Amino acid sequence: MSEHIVSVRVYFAIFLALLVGTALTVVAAFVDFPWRFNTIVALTIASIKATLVVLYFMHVRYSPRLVWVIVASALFWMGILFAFTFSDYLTRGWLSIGY
Amino acid sequence: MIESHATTQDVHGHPALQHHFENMEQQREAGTIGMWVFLVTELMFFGGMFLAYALYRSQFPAAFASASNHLDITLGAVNTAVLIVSSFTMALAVYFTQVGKLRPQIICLILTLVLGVTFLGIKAVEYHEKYTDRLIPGHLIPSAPFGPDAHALHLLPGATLPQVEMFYWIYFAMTGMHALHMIIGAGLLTFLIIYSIKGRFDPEYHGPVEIIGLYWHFVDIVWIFLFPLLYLLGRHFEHG
Amino acid sequence: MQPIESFEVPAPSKVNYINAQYGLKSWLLTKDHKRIALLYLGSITFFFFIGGIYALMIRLELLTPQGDLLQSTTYNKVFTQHGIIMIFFFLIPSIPATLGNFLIPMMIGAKDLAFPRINLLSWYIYMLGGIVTIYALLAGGVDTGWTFYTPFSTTFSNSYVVAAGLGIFINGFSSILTGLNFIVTIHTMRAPGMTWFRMPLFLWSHYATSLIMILGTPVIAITILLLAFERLSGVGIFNPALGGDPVLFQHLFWFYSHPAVYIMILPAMGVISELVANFSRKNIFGYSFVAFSSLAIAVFGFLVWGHHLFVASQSVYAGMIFSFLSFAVAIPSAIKVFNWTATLYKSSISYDTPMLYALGFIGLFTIGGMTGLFLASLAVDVHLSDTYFVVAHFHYIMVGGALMGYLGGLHYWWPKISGRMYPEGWGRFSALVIFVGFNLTFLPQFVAGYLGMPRRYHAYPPEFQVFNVLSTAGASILGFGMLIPAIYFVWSMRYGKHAEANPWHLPGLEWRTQSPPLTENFEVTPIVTWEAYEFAPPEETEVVGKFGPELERI
Amino acid sequence: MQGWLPLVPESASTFSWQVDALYFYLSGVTLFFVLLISAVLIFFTIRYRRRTPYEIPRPIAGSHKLETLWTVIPFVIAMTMFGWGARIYFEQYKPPQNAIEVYVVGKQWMWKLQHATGQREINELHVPVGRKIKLIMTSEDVVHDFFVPAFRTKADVVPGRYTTLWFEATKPGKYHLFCAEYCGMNHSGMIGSVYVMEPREFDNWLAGNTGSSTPAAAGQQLYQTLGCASCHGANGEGGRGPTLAGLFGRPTQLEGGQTITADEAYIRESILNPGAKIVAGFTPIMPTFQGQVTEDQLVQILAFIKSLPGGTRAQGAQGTASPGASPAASTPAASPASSPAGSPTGNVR
Repeated sequence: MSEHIVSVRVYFAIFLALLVGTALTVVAAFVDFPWRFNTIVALTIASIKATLVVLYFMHVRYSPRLVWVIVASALFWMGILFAFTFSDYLTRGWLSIGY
Repeated sequence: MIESHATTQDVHGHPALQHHFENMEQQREAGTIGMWVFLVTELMFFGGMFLAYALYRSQFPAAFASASNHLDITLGAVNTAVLIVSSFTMALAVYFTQVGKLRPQIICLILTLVLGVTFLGIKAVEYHEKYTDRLIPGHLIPSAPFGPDAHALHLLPGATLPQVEMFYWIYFAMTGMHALHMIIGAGLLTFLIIYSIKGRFDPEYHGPVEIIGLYWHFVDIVWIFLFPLLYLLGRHFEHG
Repeated sequence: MQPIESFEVPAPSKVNYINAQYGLKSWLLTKDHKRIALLYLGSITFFFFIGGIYALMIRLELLTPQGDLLQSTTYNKVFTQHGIIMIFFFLIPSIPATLGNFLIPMMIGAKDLAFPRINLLSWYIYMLGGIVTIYALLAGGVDTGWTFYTPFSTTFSNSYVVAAGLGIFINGFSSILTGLNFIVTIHTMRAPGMTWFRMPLFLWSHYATSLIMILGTPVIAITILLLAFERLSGVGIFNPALGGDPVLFQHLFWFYSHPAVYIMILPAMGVISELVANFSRKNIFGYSFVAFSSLAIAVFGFLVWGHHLFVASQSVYAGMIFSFLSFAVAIPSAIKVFNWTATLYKSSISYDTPMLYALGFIGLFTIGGMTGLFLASLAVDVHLSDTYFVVAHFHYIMVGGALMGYLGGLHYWWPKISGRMYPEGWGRFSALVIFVGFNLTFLPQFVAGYLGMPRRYHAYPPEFQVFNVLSTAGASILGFGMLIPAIYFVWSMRYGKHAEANPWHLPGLEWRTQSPPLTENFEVTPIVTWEAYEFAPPEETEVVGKFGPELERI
Repeated sequence: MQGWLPLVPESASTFSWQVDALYFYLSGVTLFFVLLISAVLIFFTIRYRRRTPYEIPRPIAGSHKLETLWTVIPFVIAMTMFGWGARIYFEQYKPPQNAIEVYVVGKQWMWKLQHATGQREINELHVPVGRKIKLIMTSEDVVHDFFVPAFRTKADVVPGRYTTLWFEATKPGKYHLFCAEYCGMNHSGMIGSVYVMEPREFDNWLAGNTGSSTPAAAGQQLYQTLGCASCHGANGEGGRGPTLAGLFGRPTQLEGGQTITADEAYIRESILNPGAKIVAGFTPIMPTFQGQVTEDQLVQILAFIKSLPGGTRAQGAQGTASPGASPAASTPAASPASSPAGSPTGNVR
């Protein structure tokens, strides 16, 4: 098994995309979106940027399945930490302690 | 891929092959997977702080927005760009090692290091601003305990100073941990540069460049999230 | 039938990993996983005896209801330090860092772990963490309980919380690096032919343990770090006076500390799988179920931490989710117990010391696991949480489970580790003493707990005295029982009978090399052509009863 | 009832027998499986002991049927335990209507309690038999836990927020009260007694202990001195701030569309962190009272707000409490006996 060598052109394209993403997120931050879309937009852009870095700069796209599994499990466990902790905080009001 | 190991001893014993590995391929693979597993650990390490951030942001939205708006968005954005460029040069360094071009490899590594140090320098400027504004939480700095000028902060309605202090506590915890990782990364890069100049790496043996690259990109990713979360999420209140 | 004696074992050479090099330096700078395992063995034993002394102090104090032997501040420090030392410096590294370190490369036919230098580094980190913690103990001690609940630990405690926390923080990295090393080793270093499903179950359970180590430990690390900074600087994420939330600390703490229980018990389960199979000369019944139950425990173990917060003002609905999942995590453990028991069916059981520990483990772990259901059960937990019932339950898991597994494994592999046999008669005797002493110590605590005796009480109402007297009596027997192996293991290193390469006549890879092994474990990299626990050739496999085609050989 | 060696503590609340029943079920299942496993282990160990040193038993691969069996059966049993436990738990933590309210403040290392009718107690709680009692609890310092084994219930007492606990005693007597969450040096000394009394006795006890003003009366005074009245109106009728009269227990529309029920936790939060949840149509101009009111005082303001008339739900506690207590409620004068409402460093031992 020999490793895949990513070409300079791909690296450069990703690099440009990251810079554009950064500019975009700064601009978007000053627009007053309704509801919580400011947060959603900012996090979506950040996630896309992070995905690009992971897939290309970190070569996951060309890596064996084990690496995919490792990355996926990392996200999964982060999800557990967040989801289960918030399952406490978000449901606290459901059963009012009062009346 | 993982299942297949060469059953015979490696025919061309590379000088960098460690005795307990069968061949260079196995050694490189072990290093890469090891770094990935380590990055999982790192992610969970930051995860605890991201969780605390999410929780308190949802509880004190006004205070977090006010405190966040007081951060210097220009410096933050410039720093984001600096890190992205450094990630790019790091990726190129890996590429040039893979194809065996020594000079560009060394140049890219040095560029990455310089950009990393630039990031830390800008961060230091920001920290100093917080210091002069007395925004460093608690009595972390005994001579300048937390005590900002409330008017200068432009507190949004509903925000209180203790909640602003909470934001800065999380801000310093997260960016501080990130900066610590940058410092470690800079140390690792220095090691890479020295070894590159000595000509230790070649297309067959470039594991260290690759795995330190992985680490560097990971630290970049953390910042990609920290920047909007800490600097941007309250900006639209200024207009709305 | 293939007699096991016919396995090809190289003629014993005079050189082995112990006498390959001499001098203190050769030990302190070694990269050999077996030597590092011995370094761990020594330091872990040291911490175990410190923790044991604290345990005896606790039991002596509780002999009378008045709290007359120790002052309350001293007592609080003693039980805190008992917990910290035993959990972070004994139980968590015990089996993985000694037996795991020693055996994982040998069992997969590798020369060493993937990262020998990191392995050595993790021992130094462990020692550094240990030294910092011991400094905290000597300087004045810690009195927060091993759980470090805020805001007591951040604001109100006047003890060496930061130093102890720092010790645990440092020690965490040792755990992370060990786990990382194991995972990479198992993935990349297996000998040709050693497929995943040919691996001994010891490896599966260590793989699962390592997953928990790398995923959970960083969270406790950052939590303790935040706690320490909070204490030093007077600000806080966990400080209610500043709008912080003490329950967030409990969430973060238990996100690691509940799975940490599985870090302690899973390796012991792996040892028991080895013992049950090898001392009954039988392949494990339902190998793949036992293997996957380890992974299931590792994953589900992360979903149940909230059962420590049923009365901590956690949302009732979150409590229900956590309770449900806590019941679910009991199932893989039950599967293991049933499969171990079924393995013994129509087997050939020897009564050697390791097997006695294994049988004891299965019984005690069943009690420990079943009483866990009481605590997963919401309404009963409301009554039982923070009582002695909890104390009894987790000691059944930690001592009755993890410690029994550790001792069983140590006896089993002692000939390989030291090249000497331990005295069998003394071994059986001490196993019996420990079993009796243990049950006498902790069985009465279940009753005291349901009667309402709260834990961490320095003085207690007199009606609980009878249970405490029984407990203390048991603890002294248990303490005595622990001294016997400590003495004869040391004795055997010099005077014990020389061990053959394969004294138990077993098929595992670690027995197919000399005792003690060479530095590189095997003279040539082995090629594995057999299944795990293959005592008899595959064509001899019996098909039990009338299980149809769904029955498959694994 | 107490035999030679008791296996269960005294039963003195409506929960006791429910929890005990589940406990016995769990114990039965545990005993069954422990005995089963042990018996099989011992039988196999003797029956299949090694008879000759070289014997090799025939391998058995395993059985999917058996695996399925011993996965499904324990799971089903576990689910019965879960369902049963969850049902009682929900009951235990769902506060009842029309309960007698008692305010509990934990501090290192004592319990301070105050009845809605004004009586203060330290480390003791007197309650009537056969009535639902609701404890509204908070802590001045660290996490404590209010635990009465005879009632089979407990709850953490957390600084910075309210937790509740309720029970209905069924048997007169004196029962242990423990702090069950480790709280520092004198944790094991943070104990006391719960006295369950016949209703008539309890009325007598109340009548003989009318020392302090009621929490509501003290709260009214605080309401004036802290300046709440300037925005919320002298009688909570509202003004620049939202109406408080009748607020308690009602759904409240918040800025941003969310609706919540105005319970103890919400009122507490609104005093200490006014910006967190803003009532629809108001601007967040209220300053925080964090650090300016003690836990005791918060409880009193809360009691006052609850007592304001006009709600859909009349203030259950006061309405149904003993008749002898109502005159005391009208005298706002603080009692000389107990320095009222705890100065923060008040009566530390």
